[in-house]
Amino acid sequence: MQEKERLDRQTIALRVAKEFQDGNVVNLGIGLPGLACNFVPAGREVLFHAEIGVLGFGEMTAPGEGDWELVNAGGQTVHEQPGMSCFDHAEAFVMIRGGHVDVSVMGAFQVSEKGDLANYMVPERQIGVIGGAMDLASGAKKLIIAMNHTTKDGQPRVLKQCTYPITALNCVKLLITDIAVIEVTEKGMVLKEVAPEWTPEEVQRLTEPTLIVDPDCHEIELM
Amino acid sequence: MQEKERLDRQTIALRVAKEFQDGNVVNLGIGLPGLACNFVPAGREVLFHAEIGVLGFGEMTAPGEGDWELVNAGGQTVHEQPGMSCFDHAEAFVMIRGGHVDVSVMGAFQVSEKGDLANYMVPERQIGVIGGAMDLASGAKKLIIAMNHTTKDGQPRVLKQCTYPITALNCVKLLITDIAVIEVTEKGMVLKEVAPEWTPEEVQRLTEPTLIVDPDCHEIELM
Amino acid sequence: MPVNKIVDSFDEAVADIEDGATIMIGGFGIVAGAPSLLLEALARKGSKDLTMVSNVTGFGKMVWKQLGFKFAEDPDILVRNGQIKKAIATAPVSTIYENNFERLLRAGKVELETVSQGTLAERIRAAKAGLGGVYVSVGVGTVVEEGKETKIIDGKKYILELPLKADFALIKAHKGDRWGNLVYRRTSRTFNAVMAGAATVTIAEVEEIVELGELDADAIHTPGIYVDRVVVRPLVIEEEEVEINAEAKESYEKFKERKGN
Amino acid sequence: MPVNKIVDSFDEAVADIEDGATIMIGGFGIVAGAPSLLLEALARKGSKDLTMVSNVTGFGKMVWKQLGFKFAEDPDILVRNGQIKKAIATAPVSTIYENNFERLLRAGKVELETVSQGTLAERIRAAKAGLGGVYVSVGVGTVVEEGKETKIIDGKKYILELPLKADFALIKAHKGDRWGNLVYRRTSRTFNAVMAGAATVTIAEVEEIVELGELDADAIHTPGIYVDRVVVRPLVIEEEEVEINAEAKESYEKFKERKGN
Repeated sequence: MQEKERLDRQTIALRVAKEFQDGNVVNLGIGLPGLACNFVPAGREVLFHAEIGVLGFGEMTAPGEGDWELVNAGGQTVHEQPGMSCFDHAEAFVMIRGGHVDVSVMGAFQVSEKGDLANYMVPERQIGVIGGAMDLASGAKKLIIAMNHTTKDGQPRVLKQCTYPITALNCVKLLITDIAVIEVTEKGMVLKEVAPEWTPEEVQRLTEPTLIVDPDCHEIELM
Repeated sequence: MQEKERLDRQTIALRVAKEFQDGNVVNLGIGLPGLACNFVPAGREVLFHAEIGVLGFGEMTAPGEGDWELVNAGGQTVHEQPGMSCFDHAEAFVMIRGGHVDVSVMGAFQVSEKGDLANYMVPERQIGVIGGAMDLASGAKKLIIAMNHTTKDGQPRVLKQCTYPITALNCVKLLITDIAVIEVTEKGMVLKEVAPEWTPEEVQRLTEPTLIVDPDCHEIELM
Repeated sequence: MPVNKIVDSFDEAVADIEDGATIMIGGFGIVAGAPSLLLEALARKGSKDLTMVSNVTGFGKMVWKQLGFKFAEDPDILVRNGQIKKAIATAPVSTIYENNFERLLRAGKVELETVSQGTLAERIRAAKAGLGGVYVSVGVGTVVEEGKETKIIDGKKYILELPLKADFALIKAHKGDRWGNLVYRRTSRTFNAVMAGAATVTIAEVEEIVELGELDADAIHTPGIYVDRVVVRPLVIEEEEVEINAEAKESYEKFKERKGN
Repeated sequence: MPVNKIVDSFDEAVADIEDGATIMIGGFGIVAGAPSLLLEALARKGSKDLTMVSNVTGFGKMVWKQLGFKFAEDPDILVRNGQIKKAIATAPVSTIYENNFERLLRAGKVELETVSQGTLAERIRAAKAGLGGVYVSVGVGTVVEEGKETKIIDGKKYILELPLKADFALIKAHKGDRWGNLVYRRTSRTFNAVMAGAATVTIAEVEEIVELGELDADAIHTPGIYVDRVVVRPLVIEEEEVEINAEAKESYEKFKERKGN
């Protein structure tokens, strides 16, 4: 049986960006989350934060162009825009740890039913890359995880309990994957949206915890 | 018996300033110490620090003139000079508490033989003005106290033990009064200089702890 | 919708500061750094039983005039107006005369917590930074240590100082924009920049509102993330007659003479 | 004598960094913020058994080229040179390939202490600020908590994090003057400004030395009090051929197409 098409990285980033509300301060993690700065819904003003020490930057520049002293957390050059401010690393984390950042978007290896996050170490590697992930996961008002729903060999990454080392406990609020949008609530994980042509049952089959299907569950809307 | 003449405030400040070495960062307290910024020995470059958030300012302006947003800790306007930097209050005290300030000059009510300092509260008043005194007394590499040697009614203020509430313990390194210069050492208080026409015996008579008279004890030199 | 933190009036800016609120007031005690017009608006509103966190409780007009400054309000306006229940300050009284706060304190009408200045700044920063507390050696062996936990770290004694958070921070800046980015001038930065973001709502009184982008990204002191409202001063604050303190004048003349030699 | 912190060469600037020293290295891992020429000088000097405090242990040339940057050295130069005994870092290895540090770590030739990024910044600041320690809730329930004191404050669990001080801090700034005042550009401020003053000796590599007074007092990021030596870069750092990463190119093209619609 041929599996149905999943969303690509750009499309996941597009869906993530839909979450950003007017005036939100949003920190975008390295990789896929970083792409979301390119897709702010028209008419909304969102302030992007990078822990390297910048708030209010614009879209990414073409690779190899741009000011090499104006980069996001992934080292990609971004455009300057009016209102932007720069600061040092301690200040960047005063903002994060102090709860001043509205939304943090990160990738993950695993997310548990309770919203525990594992994204800093693959156990086989034994060495982790903590970076700013622990600070962002505990500090941001709302943590959105953007990731592939399953591992390369098809195993679920949305689990009852994380088997990988934990980045932070009870922190994930919303999960946006290549096949679904899932909210983490006190009652459990609620399936809100599915990728085009996917059914809630198909998503459930690739998810370890039992999903509560929202009565209003619908196809992922991108605009 | 008519008492001998004592040094006036300006002259004490002049003597204090003689202590400042090339490149020293010096914090000057409110009142008499603040005057010392006017008397840096010719050819020396000294950086004055005020806990209000400025480093490297110049001499005081005439009262009522100057930039009312460029003041020392006593609220007196000072001249801007090249190299000056401004910062916030937390940073000002990172400098102080972190041991980055070379010399702090403060006034005092009492100083003990061991270098304990009492300068934030007269017991009869019951309410103290701590301000930055505790931070400066514990944080500066060298604390110089500039004060009158006795109270208005002639009682000693250099004591075996402070009777006033303590600002900080074992902090005073050098005492410059209107009649003497005294170093606080592990062996005790060493009398280094006396005011013109004063003898070590006369200074001792107005001082509670026994002074060790330095073999080289001489008249206060101002230049 | 473009983000716009600019509010139209000082009264609107302080309209939700209710009785019993904890407020931070920026500045050092020197008039240039005080959010004077926000304080006047809060005095007009008349909220009572406020807990006030500030470097000084206010010196009032007398001292400013003696220092030769143009006059503006400082925290004293709330004290003399009877709006303060408790003050947390480093210099609650004056060393040279009895201020309004001292009168009320002696009459048992206000409470006081005296804090060392660097510790006040660090406690406010701890609240802003989401820290649970910091260990400070300043104040060991003094009244400041009383009733607090201590700990020996690396052979040295420290006091545990807890974060200090407020409902509202009233601060003063030089320029601000619609995102709430702020810059300060010279020694007016002081507690203003520290308090920005340490309260649930931070309200900035500025001398000038500028277009987004006019402030250089590298030179912004307070990024807008910490600021909720920005309100602009009218161009000129009423100036009053200023008398120069006689002693200050004399001391300065003497200094000039000596330098002349 | 005028204060003059400017030293003539990079070799002179690092001449007293002896074997066994603890050094901080500024920047984020992104080449623009790294004190590249100080690192090269320290590699020439060859001091061994260094403990290195930095955000990353270094990515080396490959990654910089892929990101499309002009090349300059990062902490990797000390790692591949065998000068490091221990690293304290937040991102010690790469997520995409095996860097030099990982190879040495797997061979048991270096030690590692991994720290959360915000905590690293706060521990460095604590050393600079003379604090005994800070309580941080980041890392509770994770590997970071292991072996550390914890405390419940106001109902929430915190970890006691201790100050991190070094013998030398090697940092990079945009401009500096003879008092050691520094300014940084854009996202190159990062750990550079945090580390300045957190070591016994702070050495700043700058792109330009300016006259005293050219830097505006309100816009200086690191006041000279924190800086001991300033050394200037030659005007142009050698540029190498840059290959743009194919995936980055493709992703960007796709984004542009989509935006075009």
